[in-house]
Amino acid sequence: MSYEVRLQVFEGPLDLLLHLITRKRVDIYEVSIATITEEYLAAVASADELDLESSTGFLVVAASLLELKAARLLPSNAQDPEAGDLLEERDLLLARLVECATFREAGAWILVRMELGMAYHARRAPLEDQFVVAAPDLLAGTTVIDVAHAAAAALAPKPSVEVDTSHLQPIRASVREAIADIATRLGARKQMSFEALCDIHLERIEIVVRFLALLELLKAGALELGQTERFGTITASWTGEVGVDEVLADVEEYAGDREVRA
Amino acid sequence: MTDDRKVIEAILLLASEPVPASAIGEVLERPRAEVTGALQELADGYTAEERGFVLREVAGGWRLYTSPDCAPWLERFVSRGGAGRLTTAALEVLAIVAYRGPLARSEIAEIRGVDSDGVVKTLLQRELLKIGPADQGPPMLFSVSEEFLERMGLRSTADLPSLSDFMPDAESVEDMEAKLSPRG
Amino acid sequence: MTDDRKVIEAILLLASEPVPASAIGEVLERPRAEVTGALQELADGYTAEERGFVLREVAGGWRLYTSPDCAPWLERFVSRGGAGRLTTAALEVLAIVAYRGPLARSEIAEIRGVDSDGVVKTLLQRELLKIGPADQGPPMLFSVSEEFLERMGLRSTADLPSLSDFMPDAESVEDMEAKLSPRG
Repeated sequence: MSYEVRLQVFEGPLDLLLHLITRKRVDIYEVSIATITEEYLAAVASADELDLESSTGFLVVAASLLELKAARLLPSNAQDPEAGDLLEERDLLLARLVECATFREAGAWILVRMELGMAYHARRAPLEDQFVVAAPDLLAGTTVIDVAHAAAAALAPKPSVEVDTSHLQPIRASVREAIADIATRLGARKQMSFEALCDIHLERIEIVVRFLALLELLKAGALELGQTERFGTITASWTGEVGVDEVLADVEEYAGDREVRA
Repeated sequence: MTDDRKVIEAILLLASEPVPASAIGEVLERPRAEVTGALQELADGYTAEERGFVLREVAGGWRLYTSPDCAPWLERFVSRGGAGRLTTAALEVLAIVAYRGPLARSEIAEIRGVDSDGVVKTLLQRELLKIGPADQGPPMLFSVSEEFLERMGLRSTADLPSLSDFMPDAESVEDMEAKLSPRG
Repeated sequence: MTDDRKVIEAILLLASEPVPASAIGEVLERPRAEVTGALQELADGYTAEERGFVLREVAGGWRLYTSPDCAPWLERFVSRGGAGRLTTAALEVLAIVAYRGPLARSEIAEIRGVDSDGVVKTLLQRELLKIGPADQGPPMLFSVSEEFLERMGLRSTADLPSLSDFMPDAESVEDMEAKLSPRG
């Protein structure tokens, strides 16, 4: 459940979309693009790296999602040529998602198969002495250039596959934990500003998670939120009508809380 | 036929890479099909007799391997370095190239929806991908290597299970479709 | 005992040098005498079954050899390039030793990331590597032989082309490292 694992999941925009869409309870209609964006930004920010291609790719996916969402809000009209385009685009996107899911499964199978293969060891013994004379000239056709190429390939610095995350503080952001924490603090003080609830949490992802937790508590009726002006302070007031356990029982799983499937 | 079997066994012991049935056929002056039959018999025999070695057809040829049952005892005789676990991304690229290869870098990126150069490079270094087939112009194309096929225990990419085995089931595709669809 | 036989067979297949009975005994946690008995039984069995391989006790241990009856066919197989060719692995070891030698076995294995004893042995046997320079203690170090230098048209390893000209697109490696490293 470490954050690096999530980064693997979010590497590609198609992966990201697939991940979001295959999460059982997520419906494009219900998911807020802003939430997805926050999640994505949080993932990118925590990696301390910006991969331009995948970010641009994300914008494309986000734009398609917006378009699809917009289409769902409007009454469907088969006569509308633009709706036809949209359907085609949707089919295309769906096809790509299915393809992406298929290769991901195939990759998982390859892993299993390779690990089974590790139990087989091939014979690598050198040629028996008596046959050495019969063997063709080992160096036939080999030039000093071939040797140089082979040496360069073998001695070249090997880039590491894994993103080095040793410099990062491990971030353990769970919506469930945030709910429990908010409930404890709010239950005691009855009313607090969102800022106050976040004061000890500097990481961006944790602020996002706290906000999600507030929304969950609001949905459950455990608290009320007030905001007097746009961008003003958000105040949370504890209603005392719902217990934390009830809220937690209903909480949707968020990506950060989930084990990665593959 | 007994003699042929004997020579085939000797050849397999001597070889340091998978031996194609045709190469054995040339040495024995026997048709390839006959040799393949004898190889298959040998392989079945080793398994039936619970030998410490098995004969497998991989990467276009036949090769002797130690029986996987013995692996725990063999640890101190072998070190297979660089066997670090592959990332999900690397496995996905391997799958794409195994099924769709030879492919250019850009084609791999297109299927995955994300730039994959780093992953391709790592897989080349671990000799799981290779550049080729040889007689190509730009763009550079990538295929899975013989090393990959050997480790997977496959004769060739034609032996890969059908890709449809890995497709999400109809229900999840419908589900995905529903989530992408405008409301009726 | 069946299981022991199986593991012994696997060890013999894997070994690139004669294996002492005591070494097998350590793996199996059996007394040496018992292992020697099992080895003798195996050897007798191979002969009785007219296998293509024989098990012989030679200086220092037991080793699988091809059956002498098969020699004519094996020579043919080898001369057609069926075995004993310069494999990618062998070329790599040769290249590493040429540029970085003298090196110990363990250093070669470390650079390549895989156990390389079999390949080193082949190259020694073919006199492309030599043990030396002479005035050394353990560990044994390897250098390229005069035969190799002569074949490559070199007076000494100092005449090898500069490696920097051959580094695989150094630019893309740098590029990737930059992408992977944290900003600022």
